[in-house]
Amino acid sequence: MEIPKQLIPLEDTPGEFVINVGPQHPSTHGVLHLRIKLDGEKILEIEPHLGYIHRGIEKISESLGYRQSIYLTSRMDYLSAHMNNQACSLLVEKGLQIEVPDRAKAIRILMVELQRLASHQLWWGSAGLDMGAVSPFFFAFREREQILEIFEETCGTRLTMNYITPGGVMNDLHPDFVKKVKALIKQFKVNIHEYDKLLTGNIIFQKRTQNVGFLPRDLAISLGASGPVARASGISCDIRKLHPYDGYEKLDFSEIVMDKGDSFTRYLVRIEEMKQSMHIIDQLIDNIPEGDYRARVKGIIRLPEGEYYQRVETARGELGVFVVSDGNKTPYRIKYRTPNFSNLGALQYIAKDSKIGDLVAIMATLDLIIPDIDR
Amino acid sequence: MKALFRYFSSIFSAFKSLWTGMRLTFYYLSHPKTILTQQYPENRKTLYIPEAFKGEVVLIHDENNEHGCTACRMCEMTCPNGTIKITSITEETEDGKKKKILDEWIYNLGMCTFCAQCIEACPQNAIKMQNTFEHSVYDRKELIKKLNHPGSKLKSTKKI
Amino acid sequence: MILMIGFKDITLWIHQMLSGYLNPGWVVASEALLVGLAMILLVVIMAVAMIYMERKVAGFMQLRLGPMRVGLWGSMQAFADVLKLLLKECLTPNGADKLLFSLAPFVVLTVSFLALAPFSFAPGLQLWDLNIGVLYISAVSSIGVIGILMAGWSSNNKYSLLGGMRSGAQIVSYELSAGLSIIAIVIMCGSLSIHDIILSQSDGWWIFKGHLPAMFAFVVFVIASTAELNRAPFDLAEAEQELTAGFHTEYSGMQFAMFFLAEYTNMFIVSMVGTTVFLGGWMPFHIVGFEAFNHLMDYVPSFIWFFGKTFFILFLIMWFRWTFPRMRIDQLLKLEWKYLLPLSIINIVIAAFITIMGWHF
Amino acid sequence: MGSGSLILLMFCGILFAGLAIGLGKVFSIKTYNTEKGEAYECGIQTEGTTWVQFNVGYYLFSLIFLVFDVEIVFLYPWAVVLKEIGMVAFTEILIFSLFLFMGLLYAYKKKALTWV
Amino acid sequence: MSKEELKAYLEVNFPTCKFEDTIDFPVVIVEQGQLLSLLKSLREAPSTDFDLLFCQTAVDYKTRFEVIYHLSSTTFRHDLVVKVLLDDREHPELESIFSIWKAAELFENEIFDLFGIRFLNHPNLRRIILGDEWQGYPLRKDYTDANILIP
Repeated sequence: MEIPKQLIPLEDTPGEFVINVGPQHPSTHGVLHLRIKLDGEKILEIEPHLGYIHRGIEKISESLGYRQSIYLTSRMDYLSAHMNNQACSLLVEKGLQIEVPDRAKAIRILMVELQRLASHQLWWGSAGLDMGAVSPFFFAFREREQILEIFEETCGTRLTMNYITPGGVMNDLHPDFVKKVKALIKQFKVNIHEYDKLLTGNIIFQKRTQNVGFLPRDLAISLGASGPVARASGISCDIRKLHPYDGYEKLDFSEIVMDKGDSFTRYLVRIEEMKQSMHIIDQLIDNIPEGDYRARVKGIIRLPEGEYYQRVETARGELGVFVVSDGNKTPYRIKYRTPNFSNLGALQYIAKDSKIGDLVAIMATLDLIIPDIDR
Repeated sequence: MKALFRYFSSIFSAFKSLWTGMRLTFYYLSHPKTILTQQYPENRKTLYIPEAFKGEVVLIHDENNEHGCTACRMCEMTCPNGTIKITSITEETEDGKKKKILDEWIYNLGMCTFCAQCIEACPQNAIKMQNTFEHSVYDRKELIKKLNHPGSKLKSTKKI
Repeated sequence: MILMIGFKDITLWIHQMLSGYLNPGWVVASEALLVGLAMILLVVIMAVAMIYMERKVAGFMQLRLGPMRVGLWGSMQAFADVLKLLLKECLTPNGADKLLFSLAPFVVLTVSFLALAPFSFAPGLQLWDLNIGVLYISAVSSIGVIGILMAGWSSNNKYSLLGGMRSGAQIVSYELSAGLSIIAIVIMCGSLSIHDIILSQSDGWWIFKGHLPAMFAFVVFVIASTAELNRAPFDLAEAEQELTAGFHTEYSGMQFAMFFLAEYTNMFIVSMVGTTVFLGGWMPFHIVGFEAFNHLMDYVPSFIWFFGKTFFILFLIMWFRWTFPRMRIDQLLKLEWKYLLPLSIINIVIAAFITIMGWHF
Repeated sequence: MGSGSLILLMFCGILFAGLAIGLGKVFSIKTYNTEKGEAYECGIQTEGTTWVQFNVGYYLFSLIFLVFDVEIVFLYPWAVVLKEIGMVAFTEILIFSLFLFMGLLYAYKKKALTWV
Repeated sequence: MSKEELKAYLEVNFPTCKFEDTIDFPVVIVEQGQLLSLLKSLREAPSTDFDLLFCQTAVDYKTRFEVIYHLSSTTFRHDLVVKVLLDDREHPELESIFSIWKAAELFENEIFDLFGIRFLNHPNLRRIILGDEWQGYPLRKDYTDANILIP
């Protein structure tokens, strides 16, 4: 085993030193370990070290059935648990060629968009928190709590849903669902202005994020960035538009693409995405088709031999599920191409030559979820 | 001159943006009715836990202390974590047939991830998720629960 | 009407009583003991009150209730915290400079105690009417940065080092505009003594009398003193999300509590300076022409006026903290050197001009 | 109370801090663990020395600070006597602060006020 | 380009490659030696312009490894899967594609960590997830928990 190349404190260069940010650090949102070489306040090099919550989801899945593997995916990006489940379910449905009932599709989109809202709300709160504004965190949780309550009523859990299953969804909507979602959207359309008042329009916040952490378009493509991070750099990469699934093609919404590529643009993209999510929910909430909420799928799923790839748009970007099946009831190889893993790659490029304070702002707007990186 | 104007207008707009934020926080400070905090153990009586909330697995017993579990072990096989252990005893029925009867339905709450796949898998609908949530105990062993009540037996479907 | 007696009479009474029993040397000693106890009590009570206020303000601004468990409405929370800190071990990291490490909390706290000397809390309630009172406060309170630098450097922790360095650059810079904003008022009243400054405001507070320069000076003063206190949005020295806890990362137990207490005492001091210089100290609020109203205001005891105004400034500082994001180190210095300092210098010139022309009241 | 109050207050501060820390030392529950002595760096051991030469960016500001702090020290006595002396003092300080202002501008133009 | 056009294009330009088809993407199986030149031309040729490497992974087929590159283009929106077979199980080695797509850095680190495939000319090849003290490569099919790890 050759010793891996690492940053070594340069004894002969005065003023440069290595500092560890994470795994136990308030701004890493989990246990990400960054070794940072500093010159005073300036960052010279960043080296990410992962694996503090590597649970071997891909390896475990090789010994679990398809149904059982899906519940593990809720624990990857726990803020987009619905999307992760949906990706696996779509893949199974593609392999087995199951037609999902319309009602199930509508429920899926509603849930997924609510999840996206909740995820972006939490991101907004923690982005503020990372920059030292504590209050936004609580304002964000006020709205997120309502969404989680809606989830709780229908899905039975608040975070790790396991609600979207192959063939449809696990159980039917709660009778109060429509009413509560409508109230929520109505409320949130008012409350989103508070977001502008507290952070978007705030001069300190703007100065902290504007012209910080530039991710040029070419670099973003080369790094395989996706989601709001890539869209802020001017790349159209919304899977919902490019490879529509579950009836996104019938819905009217626009992909938010901005091209400045700094932290503030990433922030704006997410804020606008929240509005788009609300727009999607508005279209669907009154038109949930009647019918079955689930197609019949066998208890033990065996995918035909072959390779499958399914991608969905989670709150953080493109989640790809790659499955090699040998016809057994367990996947031969399953690979999750998670959005955060690729977005993390951008960190060491864009945070270079900025300050420690900027690093926090950049990490906040990259919106990294560490379990999703480690899997 | 233009630079000077920009200098002062930037100061003005900065103050304005800060003031909007301060006004918002002051609004909430001066309106205590907007407070969302719940005083948890005190409000236990009014606490709303949805019926569907997945708290723990229970074996459904009816008033005659009968349950529906035929010890087919589908749930045990479906469970991703090995939360469920079912032991059965083989008993001879009156007409001489051998029949598996549930002996112990062991449920390890500490290992459960509340994915509810056992509920989905159960062909008899003998188990369900209950919306209880205060599970904390002092010893981890207490989380391993035996779900079939003492003396309970299989629901006789023939009666109906 | 015991409050109308005034503190001068009380101190005189105590002095006479003690002189009756003891010889002069012991009188001085026992008086010193009383005063010292009173000062410690003042600091502790104010810190407890401010911690409680801070938590409630933060809670209510964030749709929360704040502490509710210990005592009625969580009023005993601060005492519970002190008890907790008392039971915590004071750790010293390996390789730290042990002497400086254990000295730093002493320095920080002692400095904030020292700065209390010239304040006048009510008529007659003043430890030492220094003729350069304002200068003394700003001189003494800037020693505090040495304690912070000591703490940051001696911890043998890179976060602490960065925090200490940041704090050094920051406090040193904002010292200037805080000083300049006070000078604007000193120009108008022509004295550095706290007592004189308060007396000069008997016909109206300087923030009203001094026209625009005084108001501007007040704004600059609040900003600069927030920065000097290392509080959000200028809390770079202990920026939680960047440096975990900055210069006091390695401190635990009562040593940490001393930093905490010093921070709150400094907050109190800064608010008192603001009150004394801009808001008239213990002078009641008067409106020229409304004699009945003014008379009514006179009935409110002077120390209530003083502490009321102090808490108003404290609230302002807390309000900032729970609303704004944190600034970055270069922006922080940019704000000082490109905005506050030039504008303060211009402000002084204007203030001087107004004073010479006699345009202020 | 006069200048004795300073000694008193200093004594108060030292006594209070000493008492509090001493009480903490007495009452605290002590355990031994090698990890406790490590400097906190997010749970990772520190690499290299902490006490390195530091980026000059900080010190430049303290040098400029020195200049302006001296100015403020000059301003205090001026401010006290301004009313008595009148216009002469005003013009004098106008020239004085003009020089300083130019110094500030110079520092700004030389990019001494930009963070490196 | 559509699937058929891509296939035709590749047949002309890279006649030694083999072709497959899955439900989702057209698949090209390439020799180890040819990999870099194929990927480079796919990236740089204006008619293909595969500028996005959105997934790179490996599969252990017990006798051989397969490294799989999922490529896409942000201009044409066509996808392609490139596969390369590695027969040497003891010392699997492959040319790194970091010079073409920066995304490969983390992907290849991960593959190295979990499969033990070395990538030549990789800027910083290290065990990114498991750490240096871990023994064995978990995603290989012959990996057993017995030979773990960490004291």
